[in-house]
Amino acid sequence: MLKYVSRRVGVGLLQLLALTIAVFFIIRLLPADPVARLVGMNASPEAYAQAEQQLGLHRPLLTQLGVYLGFDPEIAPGLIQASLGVSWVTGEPVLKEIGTFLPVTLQLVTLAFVFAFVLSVPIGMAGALNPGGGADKGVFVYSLFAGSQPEFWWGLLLIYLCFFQWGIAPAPLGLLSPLTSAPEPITGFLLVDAVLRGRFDVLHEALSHLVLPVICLSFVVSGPIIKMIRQNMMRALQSDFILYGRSIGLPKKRIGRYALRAAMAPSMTIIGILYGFMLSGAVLIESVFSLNGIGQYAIRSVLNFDYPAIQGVVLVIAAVSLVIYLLLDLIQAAIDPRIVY
Amino acid sequence: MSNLEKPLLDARDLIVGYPSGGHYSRPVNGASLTIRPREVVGLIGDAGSGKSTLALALMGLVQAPGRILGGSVEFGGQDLTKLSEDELRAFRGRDISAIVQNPRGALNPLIRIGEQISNAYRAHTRATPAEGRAKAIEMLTMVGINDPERRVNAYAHELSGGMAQRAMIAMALAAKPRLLIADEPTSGLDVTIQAQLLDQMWQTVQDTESAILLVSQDLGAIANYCDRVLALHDGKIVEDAPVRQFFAMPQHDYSKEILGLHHAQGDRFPEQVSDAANDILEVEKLRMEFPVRNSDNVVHAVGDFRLNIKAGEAVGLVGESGSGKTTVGRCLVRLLDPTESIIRFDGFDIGSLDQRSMRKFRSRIQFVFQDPFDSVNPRWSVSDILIEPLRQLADMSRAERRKRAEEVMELVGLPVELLERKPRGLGAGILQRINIARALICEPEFLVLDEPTSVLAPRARNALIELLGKLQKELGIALLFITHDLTTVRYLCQRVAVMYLGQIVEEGSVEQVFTAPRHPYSQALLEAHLFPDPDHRRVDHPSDSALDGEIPSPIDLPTGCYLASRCPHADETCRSIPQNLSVLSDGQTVRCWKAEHEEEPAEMAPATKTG
Amino acid sequence: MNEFADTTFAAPKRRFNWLFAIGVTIVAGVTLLALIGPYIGPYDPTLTTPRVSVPPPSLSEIPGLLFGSFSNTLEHPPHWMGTDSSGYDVFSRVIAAPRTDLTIALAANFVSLGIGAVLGLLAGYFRNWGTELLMRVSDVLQSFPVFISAMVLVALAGRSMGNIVLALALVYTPIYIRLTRAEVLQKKVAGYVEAARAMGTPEIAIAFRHVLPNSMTPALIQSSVTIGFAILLTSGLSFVGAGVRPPTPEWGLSISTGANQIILGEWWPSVFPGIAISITVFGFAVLGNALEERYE
Amino acid sequence: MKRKNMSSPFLASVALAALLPVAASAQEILILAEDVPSGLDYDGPSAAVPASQQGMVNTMEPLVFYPKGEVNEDGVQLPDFSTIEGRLAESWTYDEETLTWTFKLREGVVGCGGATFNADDVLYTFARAKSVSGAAPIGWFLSNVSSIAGFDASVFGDDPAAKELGDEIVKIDDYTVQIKQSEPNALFLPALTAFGLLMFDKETMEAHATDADPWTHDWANATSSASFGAYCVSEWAKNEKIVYTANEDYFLGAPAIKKVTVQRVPQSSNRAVVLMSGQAQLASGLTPREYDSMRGRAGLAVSGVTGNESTFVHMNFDVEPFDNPKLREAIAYAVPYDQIIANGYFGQAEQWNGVVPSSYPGYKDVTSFTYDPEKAKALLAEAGYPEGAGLEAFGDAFQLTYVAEKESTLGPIVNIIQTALRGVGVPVTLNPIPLSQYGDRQLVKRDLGFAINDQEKPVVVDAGYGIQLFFVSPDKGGLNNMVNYSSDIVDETWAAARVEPDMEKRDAMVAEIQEQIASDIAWLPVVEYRTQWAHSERLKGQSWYADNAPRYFDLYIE
Repeated sequence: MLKYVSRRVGVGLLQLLALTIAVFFIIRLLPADPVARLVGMNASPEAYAQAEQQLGLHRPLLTQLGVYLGFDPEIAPGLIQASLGVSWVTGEPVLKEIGTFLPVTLQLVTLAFVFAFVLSVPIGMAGALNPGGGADKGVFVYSLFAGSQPEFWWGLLLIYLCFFQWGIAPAPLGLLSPLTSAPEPITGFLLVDAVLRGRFDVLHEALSHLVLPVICLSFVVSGPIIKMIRQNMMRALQSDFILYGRSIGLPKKRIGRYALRAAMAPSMTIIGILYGFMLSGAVLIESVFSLNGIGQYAIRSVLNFDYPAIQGVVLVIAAVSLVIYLLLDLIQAAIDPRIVY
Repeated sequence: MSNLEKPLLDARDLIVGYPSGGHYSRPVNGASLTIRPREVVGLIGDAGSGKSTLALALMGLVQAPGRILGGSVEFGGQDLTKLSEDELRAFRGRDISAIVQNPRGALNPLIRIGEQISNAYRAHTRATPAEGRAKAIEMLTMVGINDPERRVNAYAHELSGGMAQRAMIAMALAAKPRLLIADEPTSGLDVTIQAQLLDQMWQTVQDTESAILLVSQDLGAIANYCDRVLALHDGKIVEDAPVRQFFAMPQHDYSKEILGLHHAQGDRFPEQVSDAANDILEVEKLRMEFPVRNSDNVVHAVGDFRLNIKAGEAVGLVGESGSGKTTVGRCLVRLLDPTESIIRFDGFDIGSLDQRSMRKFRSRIQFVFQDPFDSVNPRWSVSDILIEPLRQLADMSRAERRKRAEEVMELVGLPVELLERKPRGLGAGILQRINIARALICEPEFLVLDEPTSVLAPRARNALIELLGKLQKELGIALLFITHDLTTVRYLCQRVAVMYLGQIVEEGSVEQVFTAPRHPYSQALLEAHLFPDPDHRRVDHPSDSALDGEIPSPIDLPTGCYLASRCPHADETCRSIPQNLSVLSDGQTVRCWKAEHEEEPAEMAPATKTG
Repeated sequence: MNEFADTTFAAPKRRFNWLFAIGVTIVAGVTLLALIGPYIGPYDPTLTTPRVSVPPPSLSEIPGLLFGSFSNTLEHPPHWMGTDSSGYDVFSRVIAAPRTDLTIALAANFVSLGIGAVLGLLAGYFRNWGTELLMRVSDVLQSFPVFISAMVLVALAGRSMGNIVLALALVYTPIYIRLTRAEVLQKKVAGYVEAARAMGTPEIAIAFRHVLPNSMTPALIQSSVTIGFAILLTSGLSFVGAGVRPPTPEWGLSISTGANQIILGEWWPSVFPGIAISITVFGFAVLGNALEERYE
Repeated sequence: MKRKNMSSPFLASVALAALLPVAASAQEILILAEDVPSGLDYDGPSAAVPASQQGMVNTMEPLVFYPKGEVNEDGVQLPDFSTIEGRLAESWTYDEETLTWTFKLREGVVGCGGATFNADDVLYTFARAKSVSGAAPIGWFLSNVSSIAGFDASVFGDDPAAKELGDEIVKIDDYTVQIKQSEPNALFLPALTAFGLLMFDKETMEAHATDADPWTHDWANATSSASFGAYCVSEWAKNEKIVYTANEDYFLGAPAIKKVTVQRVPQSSNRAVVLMSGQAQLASGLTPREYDSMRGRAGLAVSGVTGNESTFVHMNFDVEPFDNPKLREAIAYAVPYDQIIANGYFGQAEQWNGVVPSSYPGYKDVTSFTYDPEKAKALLAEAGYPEGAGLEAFGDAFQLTYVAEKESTLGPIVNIIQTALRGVGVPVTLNPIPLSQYGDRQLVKRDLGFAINDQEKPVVVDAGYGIQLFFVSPDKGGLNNMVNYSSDIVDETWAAARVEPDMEKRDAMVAEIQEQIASDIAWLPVVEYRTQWAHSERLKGQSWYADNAPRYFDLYIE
């Protein structure tokens, strides 16, 4: 078990290293260099050189890579020193910036996932219990429909209806109204911080701002989750051990519990993949609702050719995905004793 | 056993239907049967004949979307088909219980077996979880599982097939049902395990005074354990007779057909080939080891294997699963690269040839696989499947290939029209003939058959064995027939080799080995084999040469005789000294120093006589 | 009967036939529009009209407009779905968009299917350090956030259909590699593979002639879903500014340009293309599911 | 439909008022902006970002500035560009012989850090600019274009002495400073008004210096600025918001608005919505359509001024076939100016007939293109491409490039141009690219063939500066000649005008240059559009400056 986890983490680190190096070189292929943005209207060759030097771009590529990885801590701290470098746009450490953007996204996606999951399990089960019945058809069509929706469009639609037409939702302006001061961050997750700091006004406000985006994301993600639960549940109900359980007269409730447990184990992998996908796809909902999440940060970084920020974002998102995959694999192993590491 | 006793279960004109294309197909169509208290009844029928459907329907269970369309099942004065699901649930497990094939799939993989047995028990009693656990231990002890306190905490996948089947019997009998429906309980188990298990089941049921409905395709199991036999055909019970009568004088055509081979053979053994014939295959040495993933250990699949086969001779290679017999077959045709070998085919050492050089021998050595469905490419037409070897190995025109394909189809008794079909929808028997045809298309001199009949229903199996016998005589091909089915070997082969843990432990003519096995393992194997002979029922003759326990791990082999840990005759010498294969005076070889010294065939019941 | 009673062997085979029909109809309709959509609209989808932000006709106006357009008495053909802030006819663009969306989706799907199937075959059939490396690389690719990779690509080489196809293929190839590999791992131990080997067929020929064709089913079924999702992603990419170039008719682009106005009450430039995406992707999902039920 | 639209924002705002705290009291305002400052160091990496400049001009103070001029029809106070008055400098004298300016500094000016302004701060500011230690040396650049002695390219050499302040700027006493020019240059005083030469508070800056960062770039980029302006930074979360509080000691008097919060709301439609809901008092950077929909809405006002923002078509002389003058002219006649004004700017623009902002001193009307497709076709035929035949070969060249981030503003315009040009046979396609890439190609690579540009605003208010910036050959001192225009007449005349001390003569030369540029169609001017911002009706004191940043100091709530 421990051996398995450490092996996975080891392979993961190697993969992240490969990813880092790949991204490092790919973004340096970009046809535009970031220097122009800095020098602005003054494009004299001297100023250009000055700006280039400022960014460290005058060094040979491999030296830059070395600096980024942390082999030249005299020049600047790098990965080995737990630094993702400094953003070229804001001059802030990238790690610190990601630390403020990532929780927004994680919070949104996690809420949406929990919400979707809590709804989907009973719905998916209801479908599986009576296959081919009216309820099942409804559940099935719903799952296919929800799973194929453009969530950003639903976001716009909800804004139009709930905010513009009916006035029942707050303006799509991020987590807090501009005049509310956020509590001093502890974890970086606004909802958690609000509770920890006893700022329930902030909690209420943030939650009311999260209603629409969470509904949108949950709606979309509920499709595949319901479909998967329904399918796994059906498969479990068709399995030999359920038939056998019935043939020795186990009570209905017991049969249901057997089946649910068997349906959950294989669902974990897909949940992980969905979560990872949502994490990088949340950018659409973020921009519709002006949430300052990691997707917005990523877009801003790419648009501004902010190399350290791009590298940081890719690395962090990939790392988060890998960690989530690992966690869900471990949960699956906890549910299913056949999986041994 | 008294016929006057009131039936425990009485099913009348039972019809089970599955909707298909607007109407119902009826796998069970008017079946009637009775089971009396403490009676062991066999139900026999082809694969897909509806045996399992009927068995489940007797408990009021039908797999959706099927339904019971008519008839009645009377049990304890109530018609089960009229009961609500909740009332039925109470019946199941308490009054009628079941065990099914594939025990490891039928046990919940996520829950410890002790808890499962406890759940089954508590479903019908007011027992507390602690009492349930105690009951589980008690039941596991009863079905003969060692160390039940530890085993209750095991998961299904941690048990061997035989052990899982015992656990299932424990679960099924926990609430003391009056009828146990056993649906193919031993399919997929090795003969020695199968015998142990059926013995145990039989014994347990005797102790709990339950009745058994034993659903099986295996005539041996039916003959050895049942009091009465029912034959299911076309959805009806076509024959209902006491076991001896059934084997001696089957009435219905279907029964006659499945007993056909059994009757045709009689007591004769196949004729030996002439001593003058050349050895087509000489295996002087064959050793095969597989590395274990993430470990330095190796699996010793085959060690010190030696065998000669004469041109035109059929040799049976028998042994339980894990004995390495399939690996031997694959090494001989170089589907596997042996770790160490000298394999001479027609004088050439083919054991160490690279795949390219091996190609010129490919047309002379062919292989027939176990699973007929799996061994043909489902996307190709039969014709394409057949001529694939010709494309690879022969230089023929399209027309020549086609002609050859038609010839082999005729040879295996299939209509040429089938050539245009795809395998989808063809039965196992037909597909296995196609496989054999494909193996024969290059006119090989030597054919390895790896359990070619194990997935076939009795009728198809009989027909295929007859075909093989005929082909071998007509074409004069040498055969290595790998199987665990001793009945077939006895019918088809001139010589037989018995394998255990990667070694041949005994080898000789079929007559020698079957009538006078020298090695304790051969003795146990023959002993455990359920010959379809109701006159020498196992339950009537408790045997003493049964083996204990299960086969040791091939990773960590014993120092001395590999059988020592299970052999009833083993002593300190056996445990410490490795055994060599020695030729006895009558040409038989054996790997047992005791047998070698005795030089006397061990005494044995004439198990091969027919009824 | 209790609800468990008839659930046991529940595969509801071909039970959703009506749904399958809907899927086929939608997919066929979209395919037809991809062929003729750009030519049948009342306006050129890439040329503006002088009328900006015209709302769609109200229900009561429709009969009059219908009559007018058949009798040719109107000043100009009606804007059935209004016009957007640049003066494009929304209807003409909505029906011209499948050409773009479907082309991208199909190309992305088949590029990734082709590459994924071959790599998946190699990775599954020949297991060595090289293919192990391939799988690890594919893992890395899979953890690469799609929008970032697409935006980087677009920044690298400009907004073009080719680059979007490439970005999507990058996302989907690892999926196909995995799918095919998993199937190959099962199929490569099939009897017919060993049979082919026993008759001396070279490994590479076994891999391509026996294993690959028999391992394609899951990937082909996945295709329908993938095509649908590719349409979603294409529109999402347009939404973040990494999609096709304006004025190419593309649903996501229309939603994105209309998004700024929706909050001022100008809903039509976004809502109609959104409905089109919603229906189309649903159609592909339904079709994919029907295929899955049929062949698995 | 229409009626509903009018009423629902009201509903929405009622609901919002219930959900959210009431926005602002009389002393506070909330401003919605595309972005908040990314840094407050004008030599830092974020200086080119308008949002950062807005932060600088409100917290830092120049030596000199333009006085108030007239008030326009929207009630916007405009500067008087014809003269310059003192700010931190009370007065000055200029000695033409020695090219030396002597500034008498204002006494008793207290900054946010509590320090009092004096000559050391001026010296510090110029020394810092000359050190070129920041990422983008704007201070050096402005000093350089205004010919302050010693601020030449040698600062980028290896000689550390060249980076140090010499005798070109000297402290005479605590409140007197002398600055020497290397040649006569009329841009000197205008350049001192720009954001890139705002005065630093030496004391505070040095308090935050480190060994690695002696010029306090990091602190200025991350924490606050240090100067003597009307506002001080009190809270700053990058990418989110910045809060300013009034500098009660500001030398022009305590600001009326005591607290200004600038909130980042990236999407213009969202800024519009919040403003309409009454939560915020000012929003800028909306699309013309959004301004249009807000005009006349109860409680809101839209103020605008035809200042220095313009839209023009960029055709690169180094890219075929734009080197063909007839083709350039044909395109000039194929652009539907009136339709662009009506559908692209909702009437808030006028056709631009010059090449520098019409509000700048020295501007001259020099062009008069009309939308005339027939003439355009005739010119196209003259150019050798009748009906556009032969232009397909230049498909890549006709990608009309624009900044993707400005899609909502420029989208309708490029679509109109695209449709119109295709109507006369020019095979135009559209190519939106990110701003950074656009900037790189425009400024560094100079390879944009065909583009639409609405973001060039000469920071120094002078027609001549605009000319030097955009039209002079690079080797003759041109700075941002994005179309690779090269005219000997322009280069030579500017060389003379630049150092011409007689303003009348200079104006005549600058006019001559504009004529030449127009006849070559170096740029194709399209419109000058109004710089607009929407605000609460009660927020008065609107003013406009050449940097397009509002001055919070001027505002008050009625």
